[in-house]
Parts: sequence; structure tokens; C-alpha cells
Amino acid sequence: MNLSVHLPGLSLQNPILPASGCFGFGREYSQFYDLNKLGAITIKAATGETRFGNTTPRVAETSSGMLNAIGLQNPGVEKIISDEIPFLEQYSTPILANVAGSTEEEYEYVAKTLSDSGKVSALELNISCPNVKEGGIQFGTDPTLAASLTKKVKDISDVPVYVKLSPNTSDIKEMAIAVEAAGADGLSMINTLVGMKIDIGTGEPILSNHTGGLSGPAIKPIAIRMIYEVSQVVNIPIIGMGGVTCKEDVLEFLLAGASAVAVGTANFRNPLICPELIDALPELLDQYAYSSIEECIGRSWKNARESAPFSRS
Amino acid sequence: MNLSVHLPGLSLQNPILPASGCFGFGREYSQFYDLNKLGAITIKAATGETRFGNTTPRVAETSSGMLNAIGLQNPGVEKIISDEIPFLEQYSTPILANVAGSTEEEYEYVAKTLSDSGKVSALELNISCPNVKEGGIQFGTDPTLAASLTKKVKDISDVPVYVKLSPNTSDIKEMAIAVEAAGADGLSMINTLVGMKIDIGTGEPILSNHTGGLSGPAIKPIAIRMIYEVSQVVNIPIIGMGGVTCKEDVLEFLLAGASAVAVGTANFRNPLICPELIDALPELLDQYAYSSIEECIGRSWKNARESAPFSRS
Amino acid sequence: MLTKEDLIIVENKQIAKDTYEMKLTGEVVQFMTEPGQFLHVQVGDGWEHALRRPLSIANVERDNVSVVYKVIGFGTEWLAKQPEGQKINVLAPLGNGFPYKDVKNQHVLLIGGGVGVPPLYYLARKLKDQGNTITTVLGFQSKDAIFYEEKFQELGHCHIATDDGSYGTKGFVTDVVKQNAFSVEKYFSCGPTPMLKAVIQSMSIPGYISLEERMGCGVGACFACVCEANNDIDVKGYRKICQDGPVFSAKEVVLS
Amino acid sequence: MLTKEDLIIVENKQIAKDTYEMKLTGEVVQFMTEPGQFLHVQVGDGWEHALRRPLSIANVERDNVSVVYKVIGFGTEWLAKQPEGQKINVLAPLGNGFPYKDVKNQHVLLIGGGVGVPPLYYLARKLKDQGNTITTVLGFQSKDAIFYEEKFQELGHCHIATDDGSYGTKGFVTDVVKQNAFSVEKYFSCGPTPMLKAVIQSMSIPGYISLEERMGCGVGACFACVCEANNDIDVKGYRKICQDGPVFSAKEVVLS
Ligand SMILES: Cc1cc2nc3c(=O)[nH]c(=O)nc-3n(C[C@H](O)[C@H](O)[C@H](O)COP(=O)(O)OP(=O)(O)OC[C@H]3O[C@@H](n4cnc5c(N)ncnc54)[C@H](O)[C@@H]3O)c2cc1C
Ligand SMILES: Cc1cc2nc3c(=O)[nH]c(=O)nc-3n(C[C@H](O)[C@H](O)[C@H](O)COP(=O)(O)OP(=O)(O)OC[C@H]3O[C@@H](n4cnc5c(N)ncnc54)[C@H](O)[C@@H]3O)c2cc1C
Ligand SMILES: Cc1cc2nc3c(=O)[nH]c(=O)nc-3n(C[C@H](O)[C@H](O)[C@H](O)COP(=O)(O)O)c2cc1C
Ligand SMILES: Cc1cc2nc3c(=O)[nH]c(=O)nc-3n(C[C@H](O)[C@H](O)[C@H](O)COP(=O)(O)O)c2cc1C
Ligand code: FES
Ligand code: FES
Repeated sequence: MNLSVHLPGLSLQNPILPASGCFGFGREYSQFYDLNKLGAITIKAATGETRFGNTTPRVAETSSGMLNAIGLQNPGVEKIISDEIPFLEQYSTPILANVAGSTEEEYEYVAKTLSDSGKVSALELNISCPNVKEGGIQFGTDPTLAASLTKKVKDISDVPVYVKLSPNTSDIKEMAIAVEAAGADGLSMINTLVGMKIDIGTGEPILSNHTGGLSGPAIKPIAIRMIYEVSQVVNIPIIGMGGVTCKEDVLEFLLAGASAVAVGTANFRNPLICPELIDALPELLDQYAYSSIEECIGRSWKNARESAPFSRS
Repeated sequence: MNLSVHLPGLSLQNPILPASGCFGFGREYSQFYDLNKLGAITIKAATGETRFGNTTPRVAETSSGMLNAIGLQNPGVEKIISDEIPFLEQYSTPILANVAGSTEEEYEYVAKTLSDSGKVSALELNISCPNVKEGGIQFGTDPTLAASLTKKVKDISDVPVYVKLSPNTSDIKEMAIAVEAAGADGLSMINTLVGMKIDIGTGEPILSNHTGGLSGPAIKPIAIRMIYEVSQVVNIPIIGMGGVTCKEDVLEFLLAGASAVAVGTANFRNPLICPELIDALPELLDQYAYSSIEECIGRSWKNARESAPFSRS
Repeated sequence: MLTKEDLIIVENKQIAKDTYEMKLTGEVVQFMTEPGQFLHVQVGDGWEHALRRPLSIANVERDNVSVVYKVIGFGTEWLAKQPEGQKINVLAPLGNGFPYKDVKNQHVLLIGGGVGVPPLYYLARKLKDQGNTITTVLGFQSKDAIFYEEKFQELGHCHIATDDGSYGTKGFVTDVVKQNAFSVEKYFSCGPTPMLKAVIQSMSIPGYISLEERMGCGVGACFACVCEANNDIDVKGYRKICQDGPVFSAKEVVLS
Repeated sequence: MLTKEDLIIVENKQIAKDTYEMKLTGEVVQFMTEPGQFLHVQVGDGWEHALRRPLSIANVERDNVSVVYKVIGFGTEWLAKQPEGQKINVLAPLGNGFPYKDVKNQHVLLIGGGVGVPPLYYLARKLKDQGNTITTVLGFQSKDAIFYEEKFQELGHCHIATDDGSYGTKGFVTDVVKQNAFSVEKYFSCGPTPMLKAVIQSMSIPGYISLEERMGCGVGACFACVCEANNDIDVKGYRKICQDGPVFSAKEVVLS
């Protein structure tokens, strides 16, 4: 079975990649398996300068999910290029570099620096981080801001740009259409939903940042719905994510309209999840009589286009 | 321990009530226990005319949650008053009547009819049902529409009006502030998040309506976060809901800023959940050294007001 | 009598391909007198699986209730793994069963398909007790999926149809019914909706059918499990399968 | 050597109030040579509880690793209920342990509080093997929470402090340290952060501390478990407790 998928800038031998922020810069999980197995690797968000992120506690467990408020801790784009990416160059796996910032200028600087480095296959514009006071989510909930930022980053980037959408919005289709029009080559969705957990002992929020991003199986139905809606109104591919834990989930994301599937939280529970999913896919597709990944993509609405409640026009 | 809470129109002997749509009109669960135990009863949404709702399947299971797309099936406000509410009159428990519609006029008609009946203690304006094509969620994501509707319903209603907010929005504080300014006496939150599940066998969405509302423990962190945010920017009380399954959850909702707590999905798993929670509350409050419900409300941010990231000003 | 109770597993064994029979015991079993009623069964630990699973009463003997279930997804897989002695939480007995009480000394036909067969067994026993002559037609996918054939044989004639012809008549239950022209006065049927539709179309005598739908509450409170009512006889427009059914007169509802 | 493996429970018994000792066996145990390292333990079935729980290695004997855990919430409650023979999935061995290898023929002080005590036991055994003299000071809330006292006694002097004075010295471990003026050359400590802070302040000799923080991945990939690095010695600004720790030189980190 041929599992390959060809997306702008990313020629994937299979549709599975780790999600940004859940896989560091690859080193840790390379202790568990050969990273050449992966379709691609999404690395942790880069900002212009070193960021220390939020104070701890930064994670909390919730029903079938978790909250995180890391706050974009990272050594800064230059150190990422000099100290982190070289490790990944020993692998042939394409790198999708997650780009964050507080201002348009910071996003542009990070994007340009990564693109110019010649070491990454594509950028993932993180306009949806709920855990920082500035940047991140404002860009992710205002279509005009998002489009403007996308355009600027496209202008200075030589590699394709994927825009990572926030689910914390009443109309994600509008956001998707706006960034597509602004030149996005693809979409990543979804980032986390803003949530909170209170420690009933102390009476206060567990996370020191109070709120955090909800990820894991709890949010899968929201991710599937959003991908189903958005894939019907854009012509650019979607990297789908949100709660993937098993091979059936991967197929569900493809059927909803994703062209590739990223795995986040599940890595923490099962460091081998990505290679296990990749190994399991051929038999699963076979069982459901699909002969390629391509055939699965968007099948849920392609079958029943007439009755689909959403359409571009 | 005194569990009572006094809210506009609702003098609750305890802070526990079933959530709308998860308790029919009370008859079914009255087979399991005496409904006089409850703080209040929220009845299923009423519309102007009989509605048959969506075709089946109408529910699907998701991780720690469920999707529903009932589509506001109900016999219409008049039959509800003539055939359903009389059953509840044998109990002294206050009735919170959920009001739905496709147009402002329908909402007004339903609200007026219920208010005029003299049989309900308060109205819950459902501007957040994600499962109907018209009405419902549009009103719930546009602050101007929501405020206008609230005002109109307030004008014709003699009983207090609670507005039930949708979580499918990027800024729920804005919605809350708008309906408060328009005269809402209280808020109910949260309604369900729009989600989807695809049957990988058929390749199609399980729900015949395709999308449905996500409820249950999966959404609790989102509910807690929204109540925490909104309770700090409004001066009207909040009936909190979303994923309550145990006594600790009830306390978490109170600490977040809710003044009463509604239970939805958990009734389906455990028909006795409401009385069990009510019985368990005194010991729990005692254990955490609270001597009344009042003391718990909003404690998570009242303790630490200065550092709270949200404030009205 | 609607009860929530932890029943105890007395036996849990595979009886056909992917098909298990579980015997449970507890206080509420004494109230399970109506064939066609069902149990709403809690599956898994914690809240990852929030909804209960409806399973029909297949038989009641002394303090034991039997259910027969096919492994489909998480819940039934979980049930199949539970050991003897384990507690299973159920809401029961739910719904309205088959109206058998006034059926006496008649010749009745029972038509079942797949996991629609179980409730017909308890019904057959009750009908037999009332002096009725019973003919049963059961449909299965293939030979290895067949269960309860001997049990039905003990109560009357039992015809089997398999989709693939690996046992009995090749084809559907309706094929058996057509071929045999049974002279019966009433029929009772349970099985997949397409089968029920075919059965209703092929029969001109009074009949009762048991329906399936995805459920939330199982008790009539959530409106998840409705079906369309036959408007000729009722303008209410719908029925709740969990509360008004799962058994309906074949004329009462419209199958979609 | 980072491994994901199902270990098998050999023993799981309560040893003090709310405190259990679990012995596990499996292939990866042979690589658990460093006291201070930890296991990242999967709890519950399914995905309702998505995160693993970090637990320190308390001892290794032959093929068995011991952990000692206090029942706090869902995960530890679940662990306490697991029977012998049950499989427990772990990532192990994680983190960097106490730097004991070069410590020989010295007098060392071990200071532990509550469930910070367990890793010190395996450390004590290793240090003893290298000819060191060991003095231990352990703090517990009350008498019924005390565990491993005799085990530490076998390896050297063991002083106990309880918050309520129900056993040993009334007060904190630092009170014991002050009262005794031990002439030691090095200390190793593990316990709640306020205790560690007090310990660091009261000691002028070199020391190593083991930190706790809520974790996601447990392997260094998610940046959940950071602590501040002492800027005087390093400008990197933070350490990952799971990967760079959980043991740090007392001078290396700033406790908040
Ligand atoms: C009144 C009634 C009586 C039934 N009696 C029997 C019986 O005696 N033996 C038997 O094997 N099956 C019976 N079924 C079907 C049985 O309920 C489903 O096979 C079962 O719920 C599948 O659960 P699962 O967790 O294995 O599957 P999953 O697919 O994991 O279930 C996911 C969700 O979908 C629901 N679901 C999936 N399939 C069905 C279905 N066919 N009908 C209703 N809900 C479904 C489940 O209840 C659950 O909420 C009956 C159904 C109804 C409505
Ligand atoms: C490196 C390390 C070693 C540890 N060694 C031990 C030990 O040997 N014995 C022991 O009893 N405890 C130890 N702990 C603490 C132990 O991890 C927690 O008590 C445990 O995770 C609580 O889980 P729970 O499900 O019972 O509680 P819950 O409150 O239900 O847990 C919810 C979430 O919070 C996390 N959490 C809660 N309390 C803590 C805590 N104190 N530290 C870290 N995470 C926490 C859990 O891991 C889980 O993700 C150690 C912690 C760390 C970081
Ligand atoms: C600990 C953690 C850190 C994350 N950091 C980032 C990040 O730096 N950039 C980003 O775009 N998304 C980040 N995410 C979001 C994930 O990439 C992903 O979109 C989300 O977690 C949903 O997928 P999941 O449910 O499989 O985890 C982070 C998620 C987690 C749990
Ligand atoms: C089956 C079902 C039907 C519902 N019907 C209504 C309704 O008619 N009106 C309404 O305002 N909310 C309705 N809701 C939303 C609930 O009242 C509640 O806001 C939501 O389910 C979150 O709470 P929970 O997680 O405890 O279920 C419904 C929810 C479910 C699950
Ligand atoms: S399942 Fe709730 S009404 Fe039937
Ligand atoms: S827990 Fe993920 S970096 Fe430490």
C-alpha cells in the first residue's frame, strides 16, 4: 500500500507527523525509534528571541485530555537553527517549522530566518497559541489580521507556508478562507481550545497561567467538525490534528478532509505512537477497501456533496 | 449545612438542577426519585409550534462526551403548558423554562406564553442551540443580535430571564456583557460545542444532521474557563454546566464563579446523579472548610483578584 | 420498578461467531417479566464511555437474566472480557415489551434476524406457556453466526436462513416465509430495519416489531431515539423507541 | 536504554497511612542502576487519564524494582487497587539520578520528606556499598505515615521528625539537622519544595536535591516541567526536571 501524500513543500512517505510542541526538536523521541519513519516532523514553535515561557505548573490533566500553558518556551530562532535543527539533518524526514511571535515583525523575522536557513521544508504559522499574552491568538481570531500576517510571511518566505488555525472562534471557515486568499499554501488545524482546571483543595487554577490549551481525545469531535467544514470551502490541503490516539482516528481525520495527520498529546502517553500508526495504516486502509491515502481524503463529504450543509457559494 | 442559593426568580434549596434537554419535562426521572429534592428543574426547550427535530441517528459517543443533534424536538409551548408542566406542579421545585425559536418573534411569543402562564419561575433564553438551521446559534455568536433579543424578551416577560450562552465563540465575555447590558437577570453556560464524529465504516458522519453538540466531561475545562472569565466581568449570577459528573465538579464550578450548577449528560449514565450530588455536598463543603454555597462562588478569582488576567476595566 | 442496579455476572460465554451470552443476577431480575424490554448497560470504567448500551432481555430463568450480544465496538468488546462475579451496572427493565398476554392458543410466527433473535426467545417461552403453537424463522449471515436454534426447536418449528447459504435456506427470512406460506394468525419480529421493512411488506396479518436506534438516556428524557409515527393513526408525529417501544404494532410506525 | 515496557506487579501492599509499596518486574529493571531516576507510569484503562505519573525508583533487588507511592488522586488510587500479576506500563528509566559514583568512604547525610523518602533508600544502599557512612533524617506528617525507618537503620543512623511530634523529633527535618550538627561532607535530599528550600538554606556543604513538577512527556520533549537555573552559573535560564534532573546540584537551580 502506497501511503505517500504530496503537499506543498512536503513530500510525505506517509501521512503521519508529530504535532508542534509535543515532540521538542526530535532528539528525545529519537531514543525510541528512527525518525526516518515519520512522514515529517513539526518542531516546537520558534520566536525571535529566547523565551522562558510561563511559570509552572504548566500542565494539568482533564477528562480524556490535558491543559498546557508552556508559553512558547524556546531558545529563539537562531539557536534553533544552530543547535537543534542540525540534529535533524541526519534524517531525510522533512521539517515543518512552527513560527510564533508577538508582533507581525517578529513573525516575519522568524519566518525569514527559518526560510533563509534552507533547512526547513515548510513553515507553520502559529496564529493560535492560547498561552501567551501577546500575539498568538489575536491573530488567530481576527480574519483581517490573520490574512495580513499570512501575506507578509508569504512575501518573505521561499518555502510554503501553512497557517495553523485556532478553534477558539465562532466561524473557522471565515478564517480559513481569509488566509487562503492571502496566499497560505496549506492549513494546520486545530490548535488547542482555551480551558481551565481548578484545584478544589487550594481553590485556585492549577496552571500558574490560570488558563491553558486543551488537547487530546476530548477535542477530537471539534477538530473533525472543523476540518469537515473547512476542507469543503478551501482548495489548499489541511494537516489535521486534535486527539489522535489510534489508527481509526487517523482514518477519521482523512475522511473528514485532512491530507495528513499530526499527533500531539498521544506522544506523551505512548512515545511509539507515530511509528505504530504508520505500521498499522496499510492493513486498516485495506480493511476498509481504500487503496491510497488520497482516496480517503474528504470522503465523508465527497460522497454526499449535495446534502453537505456547507459549501463555498 | 445550608445549601440554599437565591437567584433572580429562583429560590434554590440547593444549587443542583438538571440541564435543559437532558431531563425531558421531569416525568421520566420522577420514576427514580422525588423531584422535590432538586434545587430547580430546567425543562426541555419550547418553541412556538410542535417541532419534530432532526432525523436519527441523533446521538453519538465521543471520548468522555457525546454529540447530540436532537434539533429542538418538542410539542410546542402551548402543549408544554397544557400537557407537561401540570405534572411538575405537584412538586414545589421551581421551573426554569428553556425558550427557543427561529425568529425574534418566535422567541418573544414563547417567552410571553410561558411567562403569562404563571407556571414557571424563570426563563432560560436558548440562544446557543447548535442543532437547528435557523435561530439558536446565530443569536448566540453575535452580541448585537443577542442583546436585541434579550431586551425584547425582557420587555414582555414578567419572570426573570437567564440567557444561555454558546461556547462556540472567540470572546464569550463580550456576549455576556452585551446581554447583561440588555437586561438579562442571569446567565446559563455553557451550551454544547459543535462537533462531529465520522463512522469509518460507512465513511460518513454518524449523526444524520452531520454535526452535533458536544457535551459531557470532555468540555468541562472549557466551561470552567468561560465561567471563570465571565463571572469576573458581569454582576449577574451564572448557572454553570458542562460535564458535571461528581461532587468535586460541582465545587469546581462554584469556585470558578457559578452560583448554581446544572447537570446534563450525566443523567443518562446515572439517573440518580442529581440527588446523589445534593446529598454529598454538605460533607464535601465541610471537608474543604466552606460553610455555605455563597462562600464558594467565584473563590478561584476572588482570592487572587490582583493577578486575575481578566477584569472589566 | 425502574431500577439502577449492579447485577452480577453468573456466566459469560461465546455462543457463536462474535456473539456472547451473558447471564446476570440481581434483585431487579424479578421484575423482568416482559419479553421485548431491555437493559441499559454501563460499559467501561470512568467516564470515557459516557453512554449506556441497550441490550434486550433474551431470557429469564429463576434469578438470572440472559442477554445475547454481538461484539460491535468498545462496549460489547468490554462486556465480552468481563469475568464471572464482575458487577455490571444496568438500568432495567426499560421500555414496553411484546403484547403477548392476550395471545392464547393461536399459531404465531416469530421472525428474527441476527442480534434481533434474543428477545424472541423469551417471548417464545411466554407464548408457549399460554398454549400457542410457535413457528420461528431466524436469519443469520452464515452458519457460524447461528445461535439458539435448538432452544427454539424445543418450542416449535424453527427455520433458519443464512445470507450465504452455509446453513438452512440461502437467502432472507422473508424468502423462508414466502416459501412456506405458514398459516399463522400473528407475527412478532425483531432484527435490522431493512429486514423489518421486508417483513412488514410481506405480511398481511397483525404483527409487532421491535426497533433499534442510538440512545442517550434510554428512559424517554432526551428525545434521541425517536421514530416516525404513522400519521394515519396518530398526529403526535413520533414515538420514542426507548419509552413508547422498542416494540410497536407494525402499523404504528414508519420505518425509514 | 529508554524503554516502554509492561512490568508485572510482584507485590503491592500498604506500608503506611495512604502509602503503598509496589514491586514490579521486567526486562528494563536491569537498567535501573541509578538512584534518583524515575518511572513514568501509565494509569487507568483507555484515554480518560491521558498523562503518565512520575514515580521514583525506591529500590532494585534482583529483577524487581520497588516504588513507594502515596495515594493522592486518581492515578495513585488506581495503582493501589491493582492486583499481583497485573501489568503496568512504564517508561523507564528516566532522568538523571544522584551523582553517587565518586562518593566513597565519606560521611553523607540523606534528608527526605514524605514521598521524597523512597529514592533516598536506593541511594543509601549504593552509597553504603561504596564504603560511605550514612546518616538519614526523614520527615513525616505523623507517626502513622512513617515507612522504611528500619531499612534506613540497617544502613546507618536514622533520625525521624514528625510534624505533630507523634514520633521522633517534633518539627521539621531541618530542626533535626540543626540539633545534631552532623559532621558530614555531602548531603542528598528529596521532598516537598518548601522542605528543600529550608534544607538548602541550612546547609553549607555541597548537596544534591531531587525536584518534583507536573509533567507531560517525562522525557524532555514538551517543556512542561522546567525550573529556573541559577543564572550565576548558567545563562540557559531553565532546566527540564524530567531530562536534566530530577536531581540537581543545590547550586544549579533556583526554587520558587
Ligand atoms: C432496544 C435495543 C435492544 C438491543 N438489543 C440488542 C441485543 O439483544 N443484542 C445485541 O447484540 N445488540 C442489541 N442492540 C444493539 C446494541 O445496543 C449495540 O450493538 C451496542 O450498543 C453497540 O455498542 P458498542 O459499544 O459495542 O458499539 P460502538 O459502536 O462502540 O457504540 C458507540 C455508541 O453507538 C451506539 N450503537 C452502536 N450500534 C448501535 C445499534 N445497532 N443500536 C443502538 N445503538 C448502537 C452504542 O450504544 C454507543 O452509544 C439493541 C439495541 C437497541 C436499541
Ligand atoms: C520525578 C518525580 C518523582 C516522584 N516520585 C514519587 C514517589 O516516589 N512517590 C510518590 O508518592 N510520589 C512521587 N511523585 C509525585 C507523584 O508523581 C504524584 O503524587 C502523582 O503523580 C499523583 O498522581 P495522582 O493521579 O494520584 O493525582 P492527581 O492529582 O489525580 O494527578 C493529576 C495530574 O497531576 C499530576 N500531579 C499531581 N501531583 C503531583 C506531584 N506532586 N508531582 C508531579 N505531578 C503531580 C499527576 O501526575 C497527574 O498528571 C514524584 C513526582 C516527580 C515529578
Ligand atoms: C504541551 C503542548 C505544547 C504545544 N506547543 C505548541 C506549539 O509550540 N506550537 C503550536 O502550534 N502548537 C502547539 N501545541 C498544539 C499541538 O501542536 C496540537 O495542535 C494540539 O495539541 C492538538 O493535538 P493533540 O490533541 O494531538 O495534542 C502544543 C500542544 C501541547 C499539548
Ligand atoms: C441530548 C441533549 C439535549 C439538549 N437539549 C437542550 C435544549 O433543548 N436546550 C438547551 O438550552 N440546551 C440543551 N442541551 C444542552 C445542555 O442543557 C447542556 O448545556 C450541555 O449538555 C452541557 O452540559 P453537560 O455536559 O452536563 O451535558 C442538550 C444537551 C443534550 C446532551
Ligand atoms: S434514549 Fe433518550 S428518549 Fe430514548
Ligand atoms: S515533562 Fe515534558 S519536558 Fe519534562
